[in-house]
Amino acid sequence: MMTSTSLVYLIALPLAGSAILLLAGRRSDKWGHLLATALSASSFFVGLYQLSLMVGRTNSDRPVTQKLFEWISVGTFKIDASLMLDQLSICFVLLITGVGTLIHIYSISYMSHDPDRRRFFAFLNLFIAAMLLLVLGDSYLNLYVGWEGVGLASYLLIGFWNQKPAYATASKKAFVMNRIGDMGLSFAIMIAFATMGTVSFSGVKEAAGHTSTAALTGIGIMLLVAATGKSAQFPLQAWLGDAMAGPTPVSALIHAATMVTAGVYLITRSNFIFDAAPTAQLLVVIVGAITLMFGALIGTAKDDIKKALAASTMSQIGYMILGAGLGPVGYAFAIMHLLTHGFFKAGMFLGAGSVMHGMNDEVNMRKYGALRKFMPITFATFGLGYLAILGVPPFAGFYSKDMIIETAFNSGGAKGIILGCVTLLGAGITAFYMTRVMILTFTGKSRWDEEAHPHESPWLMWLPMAILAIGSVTSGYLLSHGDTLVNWLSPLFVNHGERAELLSPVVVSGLALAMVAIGVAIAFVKYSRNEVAAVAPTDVSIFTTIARQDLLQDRFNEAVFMQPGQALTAVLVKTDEAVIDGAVRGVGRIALGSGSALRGIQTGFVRSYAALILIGAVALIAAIWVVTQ
Amino acid sequence: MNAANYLYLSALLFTIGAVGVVVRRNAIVVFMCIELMLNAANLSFVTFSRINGDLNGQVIAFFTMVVAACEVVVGLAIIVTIYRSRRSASIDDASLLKR
Amino acid sequence: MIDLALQVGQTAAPEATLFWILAPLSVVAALGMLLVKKAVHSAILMAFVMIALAIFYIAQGAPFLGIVQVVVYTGAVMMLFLFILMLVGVDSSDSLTETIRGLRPIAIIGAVGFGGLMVSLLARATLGRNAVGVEAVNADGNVQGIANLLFSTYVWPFEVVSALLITAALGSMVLAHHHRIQTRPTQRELSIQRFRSGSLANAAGLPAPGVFARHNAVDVPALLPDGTAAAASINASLKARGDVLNSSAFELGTVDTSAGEEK
Amino acid sequence: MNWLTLLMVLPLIGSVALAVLPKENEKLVKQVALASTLVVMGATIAMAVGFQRDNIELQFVEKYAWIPSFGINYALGVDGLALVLILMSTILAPVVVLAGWNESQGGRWSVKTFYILILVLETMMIGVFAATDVFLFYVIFEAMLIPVYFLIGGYGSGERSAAAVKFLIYSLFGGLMMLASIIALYVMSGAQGGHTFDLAALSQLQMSSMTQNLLFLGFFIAFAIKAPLWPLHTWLPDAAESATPGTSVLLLGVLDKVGTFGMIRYCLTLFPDASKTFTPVILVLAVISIIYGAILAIGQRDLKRLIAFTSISHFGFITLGIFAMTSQGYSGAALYMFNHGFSTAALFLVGGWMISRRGSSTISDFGGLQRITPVMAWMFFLAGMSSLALPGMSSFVSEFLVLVGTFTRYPVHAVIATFGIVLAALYILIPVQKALHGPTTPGNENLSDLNLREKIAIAPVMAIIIVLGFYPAPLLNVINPAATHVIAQLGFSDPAPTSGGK
Amino acid sequence: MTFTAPVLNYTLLSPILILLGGALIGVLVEAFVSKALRSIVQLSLTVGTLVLSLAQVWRIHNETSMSAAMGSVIIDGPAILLQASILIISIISIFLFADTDHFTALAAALPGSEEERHSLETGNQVTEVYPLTLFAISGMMLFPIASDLITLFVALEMLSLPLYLMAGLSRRRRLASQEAALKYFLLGAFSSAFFLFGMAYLYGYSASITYAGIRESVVGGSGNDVLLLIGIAFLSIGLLFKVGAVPFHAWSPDVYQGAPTPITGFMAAATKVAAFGAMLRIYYTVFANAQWSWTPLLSVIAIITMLFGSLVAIAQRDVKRMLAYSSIAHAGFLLAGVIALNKAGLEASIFYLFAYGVATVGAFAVVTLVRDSSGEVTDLNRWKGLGKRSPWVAATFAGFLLAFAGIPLTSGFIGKFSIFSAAYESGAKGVVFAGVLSSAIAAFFYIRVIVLMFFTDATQDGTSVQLPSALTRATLVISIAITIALGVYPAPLLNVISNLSTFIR
Repeated sequence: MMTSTSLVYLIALPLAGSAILLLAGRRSDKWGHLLATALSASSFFVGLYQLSLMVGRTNSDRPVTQKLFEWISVGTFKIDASLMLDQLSICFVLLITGVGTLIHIYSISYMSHDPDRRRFFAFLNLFIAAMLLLVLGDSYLNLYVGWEGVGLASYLLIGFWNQKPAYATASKKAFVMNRIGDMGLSFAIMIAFATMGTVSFSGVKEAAGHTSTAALTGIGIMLLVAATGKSAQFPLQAWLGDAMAGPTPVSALIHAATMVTAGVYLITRSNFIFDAAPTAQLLVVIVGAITLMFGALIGTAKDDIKKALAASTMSQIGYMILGAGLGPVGYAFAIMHLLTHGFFKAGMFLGAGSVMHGMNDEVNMRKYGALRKFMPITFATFGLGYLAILGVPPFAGFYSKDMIIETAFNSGGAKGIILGCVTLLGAGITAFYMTRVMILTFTGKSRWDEEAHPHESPWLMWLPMAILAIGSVTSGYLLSHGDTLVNWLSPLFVNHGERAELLSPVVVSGLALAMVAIGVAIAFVKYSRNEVAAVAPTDVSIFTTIARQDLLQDRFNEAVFMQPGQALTAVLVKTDEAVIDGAVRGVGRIALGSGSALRGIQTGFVRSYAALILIGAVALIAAIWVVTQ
Repeated sequence: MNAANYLYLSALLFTIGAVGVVVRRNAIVVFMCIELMLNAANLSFVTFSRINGDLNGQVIAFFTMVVAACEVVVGLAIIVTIYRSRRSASIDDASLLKR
Repeated sequence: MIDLALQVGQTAAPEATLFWILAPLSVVAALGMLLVKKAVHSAILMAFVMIALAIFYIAQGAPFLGIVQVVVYTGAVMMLFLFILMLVGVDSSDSLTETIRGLRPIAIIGAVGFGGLMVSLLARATLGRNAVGVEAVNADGNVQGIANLLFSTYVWPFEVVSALLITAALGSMVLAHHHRIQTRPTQRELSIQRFRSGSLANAAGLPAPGVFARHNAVDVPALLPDGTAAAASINASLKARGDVLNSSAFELGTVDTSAGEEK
Repeated sequence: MNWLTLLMVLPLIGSVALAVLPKENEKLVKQVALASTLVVMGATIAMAVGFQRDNIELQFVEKYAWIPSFGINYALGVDGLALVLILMSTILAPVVVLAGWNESQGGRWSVKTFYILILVLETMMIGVFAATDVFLFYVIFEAMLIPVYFLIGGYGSGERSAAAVKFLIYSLFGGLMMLASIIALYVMSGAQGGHTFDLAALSQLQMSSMTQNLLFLGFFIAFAIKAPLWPLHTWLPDAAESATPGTSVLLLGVLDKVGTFGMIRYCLTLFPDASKTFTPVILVLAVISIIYGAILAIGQRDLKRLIAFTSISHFGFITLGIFAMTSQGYSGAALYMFNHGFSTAALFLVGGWMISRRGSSTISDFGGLQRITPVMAWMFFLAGMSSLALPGMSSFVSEFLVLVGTFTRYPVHAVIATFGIVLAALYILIPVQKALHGPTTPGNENLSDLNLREKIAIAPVMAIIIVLGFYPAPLLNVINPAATHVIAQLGFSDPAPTSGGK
Repeated sequence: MTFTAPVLNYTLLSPILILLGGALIGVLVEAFVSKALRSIVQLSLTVGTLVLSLAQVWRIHNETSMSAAMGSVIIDGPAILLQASILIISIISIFLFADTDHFTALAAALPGSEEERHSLETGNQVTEVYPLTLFAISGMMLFPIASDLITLFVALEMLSLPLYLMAGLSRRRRLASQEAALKYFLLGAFSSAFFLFGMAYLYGYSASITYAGIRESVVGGSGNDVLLLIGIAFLSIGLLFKVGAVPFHAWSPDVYQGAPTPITGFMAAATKVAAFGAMLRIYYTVFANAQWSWTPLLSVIAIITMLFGSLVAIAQRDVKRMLAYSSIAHAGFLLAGVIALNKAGLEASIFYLFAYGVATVGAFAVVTLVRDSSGEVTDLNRWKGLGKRSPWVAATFAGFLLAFAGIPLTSGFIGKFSIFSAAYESGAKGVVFAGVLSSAIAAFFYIRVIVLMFFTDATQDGTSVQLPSALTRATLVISIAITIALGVYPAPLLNVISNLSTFIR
């Protein structure tokens, strides 16, 4: 494999930015955001440079590595701090740095009134660095560092306004649930090391061939657990909605475009494991399918624009995971959807941010309405993103989502039919709730609060939105035209030859569009025809209630984990005090008590003492009497 | 009749003396009981001297008497002192120090 | 195996007779020491036991010890005991009720256990050699034999015992000797003090021992056993001169207890 | 050059110097104390430079007869593990002195006495790791209790004397168990070729497995009390709650390491067979400690107690790594000892500053510190991240090594232990949220941020935590040869990958 | 019958003879020297005598002899070591006697009487304690070197009688002091009756009253062992009484508490050396071959003693009583050395005796310093905050307590270690285990006192620490110095002990 000396700059530049901003403190308030943006951008350019180099090489020579230093080396457990850039990572590098830079730019304006803007940029840079490390690490352990690094950055950014207790709680929840996923990754690494003796991607790939299916299944399931945590997949999805507590650019970058897709990266990256572990792969698909529906259903009931988008994200990542679970044919489509999603969802989040910016940070869509006239650019960019997510041709989502639906149908047997139906249904629901968002936000009558003075955002904010909108429109076509992405990535995946074809692409597209149309129509009927209440009605069906409560995910967690956990903690704290320490104190008390009791022998009477001596003498001669028997 | 009977007698007297120390309250009587024990021991010495056919036992008995005399002097001095302080010769009264 | 009881000195009948008479008596006397209430009786019984032992010593070929036992132990040491008993109060008698809880059973168990076990053990004991008897070593005389040992082999402990005797003497001195810290006031000084003490009531001093009165002055009537003043105890001339003090202050029942102890 | 003796003598010289200083000039006293600890640190680093890291023999060996009639020598020497721990101790000492500049005030005795105790303790800390004579080790092991006892009881807060007594009684009990074993070893050595306390010689003793098991227990109980292992841990929260932060750092950071160090140095070396016999039990205890300590930490209301319970969890990891009998586990445990010293130091010191400013150690009394005292809040957060073993922090490397090393041989234990990392997130983030986040609560509005001295004190700790997180090689290179050596001596080799991969 | 003129080796006996001479001069001083001068004359005389005696012990330290006094005494290494220990302990405790405040001025005066008050006003105290002490010390010196039963018995009485007397001479709380004397005396006499009875059976068993003769019978006796065993049992009662082993310990707390503190210190330290010295000689030489019979019994007693002493000490509220129970526990530890029955055990016991003795004197010296207007304060609750008021005194006391607790770097640790290892070596593992366990229990109350002194705030009740006089200070300094020196570098003393400690027989 070729080596490179410049990979490190990808990470080092934003990391340095973060360090400088944090250490310099208030002194860098004036220029900190500019530096951070510049560094992020330069990282993007390094990425572009690497892409250009990579494109110039043949398929087999495209991956490059850079060994920085020996990180951990104990016995056979040798981990180098070393980076690897291949066709898959470069996609992510460009997405992260590209979208990241745009969001930096956006944030300059969006956060301009926040006294802690510098800190925000430091965290953003930290996130970029960590995320790059995640995708550049050449072993699972290096990935793990980035994996937890993005978790940290996410925690810091969700809790950026942690003076609000709810936000602080949200950040903690995100971190803890992510840690559960991280634990899965730890297990995967441990199993890999125990069975294969290595945790580098190349090593594991090589060893996967002669490793037992059981071990591979174990690794696969654990990787899936990790992915569910990071990518907010069922059953570790609950944190994502609350994560919207962070500033909107954060939601766009971390909780839409990049970090939450790390699970997809992980599964794709570990294709050699899942390919050899069908059970694990099946689980991936199931998780994807469940989450897809789960997110979509939540999305239908949310009035908070960011939470609706978050639910959508969850659902879309469900698509990706499902795609990745479909094996070699699905990986590229999953990645493709990931990239297109990165554009349109980031764009929509920024749009939402723009709306909020204009609406005094109001997030309740029921208090929007008729914003189309006041925020034309936002409406336009958001609308393009909307079309993309719906999968309306020729917008980006059409290419990527249809591919996944098609692959799902074609994965064979009952599985194929079920998955195909689920994905189709998901597309329909997606159309419904996204249309709902559009209608509630931009059309109809205004339902604003009195103080609201909606206005269009400054150019620093709409420019990134516009660029992302362009991406939402074009990226699908660019990536799928001539199977560009599929071919680009194909050297990484084992090719299983021709796929069986259940339904032709045209049929799938038709079905999908039909579903979308139905969804749009229902939404239109429901929200455009009728007056929308500014306050959420309470006399709604049980399903809506449940959906509003995120399908009871929090209640479930609370009842099953938190409350028993808190009870256990309380019991153990008492036990420690009463039983364990009590036992120790009891020993002390026994000693003291027996001491006091034995004191009783010391009556103070000479005659008692003499009696004691006499008894002692009797005991001695009694012993003699016994031994001389 | 054999010499061992003296040993039995000695053991009995010793026992009586020892028990006397436990049961009697008058310090002087208690002390006399101790003297009885010493006398019992002396009887054993003399008897063993006879059995062993040497005079060492008798010498010890003699020493015992001397030592006992000294002990009596000291002991009675202490008892008298206590009596003068407390106006009581009962050893049960001397139980300030305990536990 | 030669039983201790078997071989050690089958002695002549007279000694046996002596033993069987005196031994039970001495045991009874010893028990008596425990059971009599009066300390003096205990002392007498103790003396009896000692003399019985002295006789046994002599019977067993230790005449020197027997004599010493009588002269020194019984004669001197026991007399010392009796002296002290006198000092402490010869009438003092012990209640034999046990006041310390649980001690009586312990004493009984101790007595039975100790005595029983000792007797039983002695019955088991064997020496593995024959009794020799002291006739041989007493051939030159018992006193000479003992002296020989005492002044050669045991000269060191013998000398050291002297230190013990000095200790005893010194010790009893320490505990009993009163040094005069102030000189004892003379009769004259006492008289002067009495008369100058302010109240003439004290000038006459206290009545002599045995006199049933609370005051010694001639002008105060004596008290009769029923506590009333005895008119006959006052000199007629004093009575005539009317110098008689009112005795009501000294009568029983109206006694002012502080009067007699007035300085 | 007698490096180790020099290291031990230097603090003593410092303490003598302090003793002659006037009690009233507290500033001078502190400066001299700081200077002494800095000199010792410098000397230690100078010594460490000369350490040959591939040499598995003991280095800087010194040996003088001490009590010849018992075969007792004043024998010192270090291997990689001991060197690392001595390094940790001597680096922490100046940090503690500087960080706790004012914590000696308000004690029962003078400031001077405080620093004399600290310096005497430093001598013993070095000695306990450097001793290669079992008797010498024991002497220092026990004697160390005295200065700590007075430091807790004299300068702590709250129920300080009760806590000090509890600490001392627990430790003495353990020490006496060990003494019984040491006596048995000594006697056996006498029967097998002459009385000795030389560690190497004692490890050659022949003994029945029953004897070995009992003697092992004697040592192990002492060490399990020291490095509190469930269920012998209850003294630690009390002690940590009452002690000054600096004392707590030395107590948890250094003294408790003697327990885990002892398990390696003495339990494994002297009783290899018994170690194997008891491994299943110990591993279970270790895992319980990890989970139990973490859960209890979550349930604490007092910041210092919380930190103490996190340490119990961490010591569980260390013990797990030691008895996993793999090179990763062992090296991980050794590195963990070092890292835990610093992460606990960071937590205690920053926590201590928070507490002294607020005048309360109850977590719920704090609130919104991030807005008021950002630097202090960040330092606490970083310390917490180090405690929960975030990658990039030194503790991650060690914790992961322990888990990986354990997994290869005892997968079930490792899996349960790994749940500890989730609990760790909770026990750190809960106090972070309560104390640092949220609105600023009454009583916290006027807290001052870290001053320059405090920043200087905490900076090296943070630097070590982060640098070693990314580049632990300097330490691992020193530890690894010792690890391989010990594991090999016990007749273990790392389990081969089950699928025969690379 | 021929009379062999006795030959005494006066050189070897000289340490004792010097003491006896000094005591006699002391008696004469009482008679002829004016009251004002007596105190200082007696003190210098006593110290001089002791030092001279110690010098004499040093001069003969390489000698061994079985015939120094017609076979009545044995001079050998252990004898020298024990005698030297007794003398050193005596010297440092004598310094304590000199402070005027310990002994009554007039023992014969009734407590609370006018006479007593007058006598106290003179500021004198009974100076007879000096010759009495010298007599006691000579008894103690003789006790461990005696080699026949007569000498043993005489020595026992010689060391006991003066102690009985001195226990009653306290200046304050005289009723308690006299009670202590009475109890000590009655129980002491009671136990010596047992001792004597045991001697009778040993004589009956072996037809000899010399150690050598008895030993010969033990090795190759012809009869059965009943008489021997009874003899050993009763003799042991006498010895165990002196060392304060359970159940023959009951006197010691009361006597320790009631006696004047300097006497308590002297008694606790020196008597233990003497009694254990004798015990070691008897068990190591005379009864060594009947080991099977007495080791189990002694082990049980040792275990009970350790545990009892430690447990009861926890519940004590009076410092002197606490030290008394602690000394009971230590008697148990020392019994482990007797049980060991090997050279290591002998060495360890001698070391322990010396170390413990010195620390004990030191500890009681501190007790003499803590006072209020009516004398010593022994109630532990009133020792609160002592560390604040007089840190040095408190620290010294803490040092002694740590030595008692067997904390390393104090003499107590080396002692405990050596004695337990010797016992373990001989297979007495149960005793060692009980020892370790009771050490743990014991640590509890030693530490409690340290807590009281250092970590508890003082109550305002007039308790204060008297500034130590030069002599008391000397006692304190010497004893703490020895305690720590023996903890840090015991090698020289251990070497000396090792070279010397072989019993000749």
